[in-house]
Formats: sequence, structure tokens, C-alpha cells
Amino acid sequence: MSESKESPGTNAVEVRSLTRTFGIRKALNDVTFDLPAGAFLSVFGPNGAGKTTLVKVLTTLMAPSKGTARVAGMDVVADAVELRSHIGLISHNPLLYPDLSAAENLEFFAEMYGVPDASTRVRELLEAVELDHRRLDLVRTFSRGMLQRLSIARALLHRPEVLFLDEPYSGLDPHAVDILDNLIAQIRADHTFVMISHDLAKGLSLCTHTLIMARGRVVLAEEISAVKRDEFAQLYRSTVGMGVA
Amino acid sequence: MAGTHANPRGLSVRQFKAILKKDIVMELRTKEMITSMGIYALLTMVIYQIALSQAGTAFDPRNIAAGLLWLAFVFTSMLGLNRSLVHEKDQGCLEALLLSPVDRPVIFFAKATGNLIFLLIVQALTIPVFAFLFLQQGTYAGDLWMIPLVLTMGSIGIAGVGTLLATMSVNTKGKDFVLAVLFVPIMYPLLLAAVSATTAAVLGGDGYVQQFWSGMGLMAAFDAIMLLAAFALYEFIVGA
Amino acid sequence: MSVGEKRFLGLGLYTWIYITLGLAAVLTTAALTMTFFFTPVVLADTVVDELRVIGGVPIQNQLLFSQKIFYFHVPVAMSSFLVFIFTALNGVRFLIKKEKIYDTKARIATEVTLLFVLLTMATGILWTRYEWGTWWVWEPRLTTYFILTLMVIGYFVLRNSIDDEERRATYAAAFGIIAFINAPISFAITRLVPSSAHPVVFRAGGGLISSQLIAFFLGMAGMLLFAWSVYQIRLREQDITDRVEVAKAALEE
Amino acid sequence: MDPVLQEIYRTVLDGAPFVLGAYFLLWLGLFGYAFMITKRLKGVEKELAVIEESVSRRGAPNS
Repeated sequence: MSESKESPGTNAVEVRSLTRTFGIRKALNDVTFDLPAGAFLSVFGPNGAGKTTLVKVLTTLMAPSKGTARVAGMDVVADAVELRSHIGLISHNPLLYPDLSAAENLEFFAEMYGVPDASTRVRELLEAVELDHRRLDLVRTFSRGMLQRLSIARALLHRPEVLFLDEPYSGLDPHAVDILDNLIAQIRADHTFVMISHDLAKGLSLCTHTLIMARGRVVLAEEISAVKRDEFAQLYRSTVGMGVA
Repeated sequence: MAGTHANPRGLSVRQFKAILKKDIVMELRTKEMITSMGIYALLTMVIYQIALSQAGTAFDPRNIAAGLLWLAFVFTSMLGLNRSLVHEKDQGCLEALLLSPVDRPVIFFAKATGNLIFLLIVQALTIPVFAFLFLQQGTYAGDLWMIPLVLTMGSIGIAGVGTLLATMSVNTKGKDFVLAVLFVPIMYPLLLAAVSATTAAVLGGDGYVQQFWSGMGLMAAFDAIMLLAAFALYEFIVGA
Repeated sequence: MSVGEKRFLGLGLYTWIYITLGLAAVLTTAALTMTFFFTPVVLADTVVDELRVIGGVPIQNQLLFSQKIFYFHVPVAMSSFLVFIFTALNGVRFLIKKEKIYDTKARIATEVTLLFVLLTMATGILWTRYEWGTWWVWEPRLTTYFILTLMVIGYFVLRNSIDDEERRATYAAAFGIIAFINAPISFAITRLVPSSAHPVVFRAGGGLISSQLIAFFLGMAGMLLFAWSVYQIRLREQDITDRVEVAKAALEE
Repeated sequence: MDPVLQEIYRTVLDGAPFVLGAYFLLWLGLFGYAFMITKRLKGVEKELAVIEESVSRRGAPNS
């Protein structure tokens, strides 16, 4: 399936009239947008807007009903298995086994991805997230912030090109937020990001592109430099319906 | 849902081993499944004692030994199956597994194999206790080597279909109850054949070898058909 | 995806439902009447035109009635299984196409299956009481139907314990397929496993004469028509309920 | 009615009328159920008509 790979500098995510329906419910309704490689997209929207569904479709966990989506140059349906090696997910759930140690968790997922020279890679990542001193401790004993760091290490194991972040900041204490900020800053340069966030300030401070969704539709898909701050706040208020400073 | 692109065979084997190893390491560390299943089996023995307490001395428990054993196994295995899938759901780990480039049947076979191993361990522990408690009087009339065979054949079906059904029930309200409601009727034919074959092995008697092998044959047929169905359906279930 | 607007031979669905329901009523009544009032009795494999009384004791008087069950009970039992095929079939279609309509169809088919399975059990139990003087016998067919009942109940328990619509549909489809595969296996194994307690008692008799065949086919056709009507009525009702929901949602926006 | 059957019911199978009656009751139950769901279907059809009417009424001034 390598013939579909595109040259660098093109779009990392291409979504064309993506629709996801079940019965009368439309979780995604004719969603279209592009995201260039290396960009950081923040997805905003009220609960039930279709943000999670969008990420599920883009990460191959759900098939679209209509329309197409390509991530890292691969179709989410036809090239699903191949695509999975090119994407990573950092969720508010740690996605780690509590009864395995930090190193065991990473080694397990390294095997699942078929990462070559796994033990070196695991050590390298544990050092990067500053957990190498706790590598033998069970994940069960980790604090929320440590879990999130390890979860980032897990997501980066197979050197994905596109990273999906599903409300990664929820439930983090300020210290953990700092660490997560630092980590994202470190890997910012060579990854494309798609982040779902309820935290408007955080989302805006990180992103280069923004997407507002409501009722499964795209309300706004813009490069952040093209968006006027007060217009955006206005739009956000009217769709998301929450108080915005 | 999955792509047409298949993984290289080597990777699938690696993934299978990794999942199986992870389950075994976790079990050895927590001993959650084996202790809970083992204690549950012991409790069943107490219940049997109560059930048989009024049967009188003339009653030979050997006649219903096979039935009692499989009854214990059915209930303990439901407990274990539930546990093994709850592990995966707990922290969203199943989602992480699904995100990796793994063919879904690999997950199924790895989980089912893990469950099979734990079932067999619990059975190996339960049987001597059962024999010690209930089968002291009377002699063992069948062939001893038949017992592990029939246990393995039965456990393959329980682990295979059970893993599929538990993957469903773990996502429902009232997990354990739903698993029981789905599991018992589906397992009915397997258990019937298993009890028949086990009875032949325990009691001996006229034509017991033939009864044993016909039971084994039926169990093998059930295992083959149901594993195939579970294998085909797992992808849909695990992705939903 | 509406069912209502379909027309066949110039007649709307409603007309067809009334026609088939009426036909079903006529046919089953005819079958019952024929069975109990006109069809000669079958003794084992031979047809008798007269009551055999030997030495003042009627021989095999139990068998005299046993064939009667055939004309009502068997069509009901066969219908239940035929309808269950639709559960599995629509389950497969759902898993392939992921369209809600197939889930609805599978669910309604299972509902009709439940109706017929319960009816099979009821007629079966009546018969065991009358023939064998006991309310329940663990006889292969009855046992299989007992298991089938449990599986159908399990299907609905599964559905009711899942909130997410699509997951519910997927799981129900998978379980419907597994249960459908399991039903004949259950039957085969119940027959094949040697059992010390109850030998196989119930086998369909050998030759049937024409009036018996007619009664049987009338019953069969009547039951199938009835099943079809109930299936269509329930499906249409479901379809309308869905549309009402859409309309209500639209009004609330 | 078949004379042989009549004879059998009268002399040998004196319980036959009960079985017959039970079957008849089951048969009645079946068609009673069919009648019930047909009525229910009529009910939801009415509800649909009412709602669709209000949809079109409310939709009219807007569009």
C-alpha cells in the first residue's frame, strides 16, 4: 500500500464529506477539512458534537458511513491496518495496564507495533518522559501526571506521524500540565496533532488550526492566524453555549 | 472495518505471544483469576455437600460426579472469563490494543488461549479436591487418561465461545448476569457431550470407550463450528 | 426506509396484511378441523380405518392420538425455526451494511420467533401431559426448544442491557447468529448423546396419506402466513415509531 | 366428522376434548395477539399523522 504515500509538505489529514449515521442519528454530517503536515488542530464543540466520533473514524476505530478520510496519506478504511502504525493516541484514559510495570507496558505495546530494537526504544522514551527511575514500578502506583507521561511514551513508541489527543489535560494537576506542555513542545516539530479540548484557552494557545463542531457539522475550520479573536469567541459561545472570557 | 491489508505473519505471531505473555504475567502477579475461580470452586463443593446431604448412604456420588464437576467448571469459568475481559476494559486498554496494527482474530486467539490455560489450571486443582471429598468410596472404574482429554476438549469450547461472549457482556450493564444468560444455553450441547464422555471415563461399564469417543467427537465438532463462528464474529464485536 | 409505501400487485401493505391474516385464520382453522375431526388415525407406520380392540383392551391407544400433534404443533415449531433464520440473516446483513433497518428486522424476527417458540412449548407440554401423563419430559425436541427459548430470551436480555444503539445492534446480530448456529447443534447432540434416562420416543411416522398431508400443509401455510403478517405489522409499527421520534426531534429543535 | 374418530374420542380418548379445547384457546390467543398489534399500529399511525401535521404547520411560516 505504499504507492499512496504522499510527499512531505502535503496534508496530513484530508477529510471529505465525512458522514457517520446510524438510524436517524447523525454523529458526523458532511464534515470536510484539510490539515497540513506539521500543523496542530484544536477541535472544539459541545458534548455530542461529534468530536469523539471524528477522532474514532480518523484512528480507524470506526468506519465512516459516507465520505472519505485520509490520514498520513492513507485511507482510513482501505489502508486501516497500515495506517495504525502511523498514528498515536493520547487520551484522558491512560490506556495502560495497571498490573504491569512501566517498562513492561511499553515493551508490550512495542511488541504489538513490531517496533525494532524495542528495549533501546523503551529506555530512550522512559528517559524522555523522566520515568526511567520508576521503570520497574507497577503502573498502579503511579500518580495521574506520571500516568499521562507514560501514556505519551506509549503513544510515541512506534514513531507515529500524526498524534491524536483526546482531552489530554482533563484531570491533570498544574504540575502535570506543565510537564505535558513541555513534552508536547518537544515533539511539536516533527508531528501533526489533532486535539479535542474543552479548555478553550489551552486549545487556542497550542493550535495552528481550529475546528468548531456542533451537531455533527463543521461550524468553523480555519487557520488560527485568519481567525479574529472576538469573532471566534462569539462563535464559540453561540455553538458551545458556555461562558467564554 | 479492517483493511484488506494483512500483517506479515511474523508480526501476528509476535503480537499473539505478547498478549498471551502479558495476560500470564499479570495473572502470576495478581493471581486474581486463579484464586477467585479456585475459591469459587471450593464453595461449589460445599454446596454439593449440602445438596447430597440427604441422599443417603446407598447413593453413589460417582453416578453424578461428571455432572457435578462440569457444573462447577461452568460457574467458575464464567467468573474467570468476566475477569479476563474486565482487565482489558479497565483503563481503556482494549482501545489501545485496537489502535495497534493487529488483526482482530489475533486478539481473540490470544485472549482465548490465556483463558484456556487458566481454566485448565483451575480444573487441575479442583478435580483432586472433588475426588478427595466425594469419591472416596467405590473404585474408579474407567480410564484415568481420558479425564485430561475430555477436560481439554471441553475447555477449548468454553474458552473460545466464552471469550467472544464475555467481550460482549463486559460492555453491558450487569456484566455477570448477561454473561450467564448468553453463555449457558450456548454451552448446552457441549456440556451434554462433556458430561457423557466424563461419565464414561469415571464409571467405565459396558461400551464406555465407545461412549467416551462419541462424546469427544461431538465436543470436537462443537468446538470447531463455534470457534469458526466466534473467529468470524470477533472483529465486529471487539470494534463495536 | 419506510415499509408502508411499498405496493405489490396494486395493493398496499395494509390490504396484504389483512388478506394474509384472514387466510392464515382460514387455513389454520381448516387444518385444526381436519386434524381433529376428519383425518384418520395413524398407528405407528400403518393407517387404520377402524378402532382395534383386542381382548377388550384398545391396543396402543396412546399412539392413536400421537399423530394429531403433528398437524398443529409441528407447523408452529417449524415456523419458529424458519422465522429464526431471518434473525440470523438480518444479523449478517447488518454486520455487513451497518444499516439500522436490518437490526430492526432482526429484532422483530426474534420477537416473532419468541412468540412461536412459546407456542411450541405450550402445545408440546399439552401433548406430553396427554400422551405420557407427565407435564415435562426431557425429550430431545422439547429440550432443544427449551434451549432455543432461553437463547431468544438471552437475545432480549442482551439488547436491554446496552445503551449505545449501534453496539446493541452489533452484539445482538452476533448473538443471533451464534444462537441460530447453536440450535441445530443442540438438537443433534441431544439426540446423539446416549442417555440412560429417556430414550428417543418421538419420531415422525412413516407414510402419510393424502388427507393427512393436506392437513399438514394447510397448517404449515397458515402458520407461515400468520408469522409473515405479525412480522410485517410489527415492522411497520416500529418504522412509524421511529418516524414519530424523528418528527418530535425536529419539532423540539 | 370421521366416524372412526368419533368412536375413538368417545370410547378410548376421553381426554381429547380438553386437548382440543386447549389448542383452540391457543389459536384464539394467537389471533387475539394479531388483533392487538394491528390496533396498536393504528394508534401509532394516528400519532404520526398528528405530529407530521404540526411539523408542516410549524415549518410553513419559517420557510
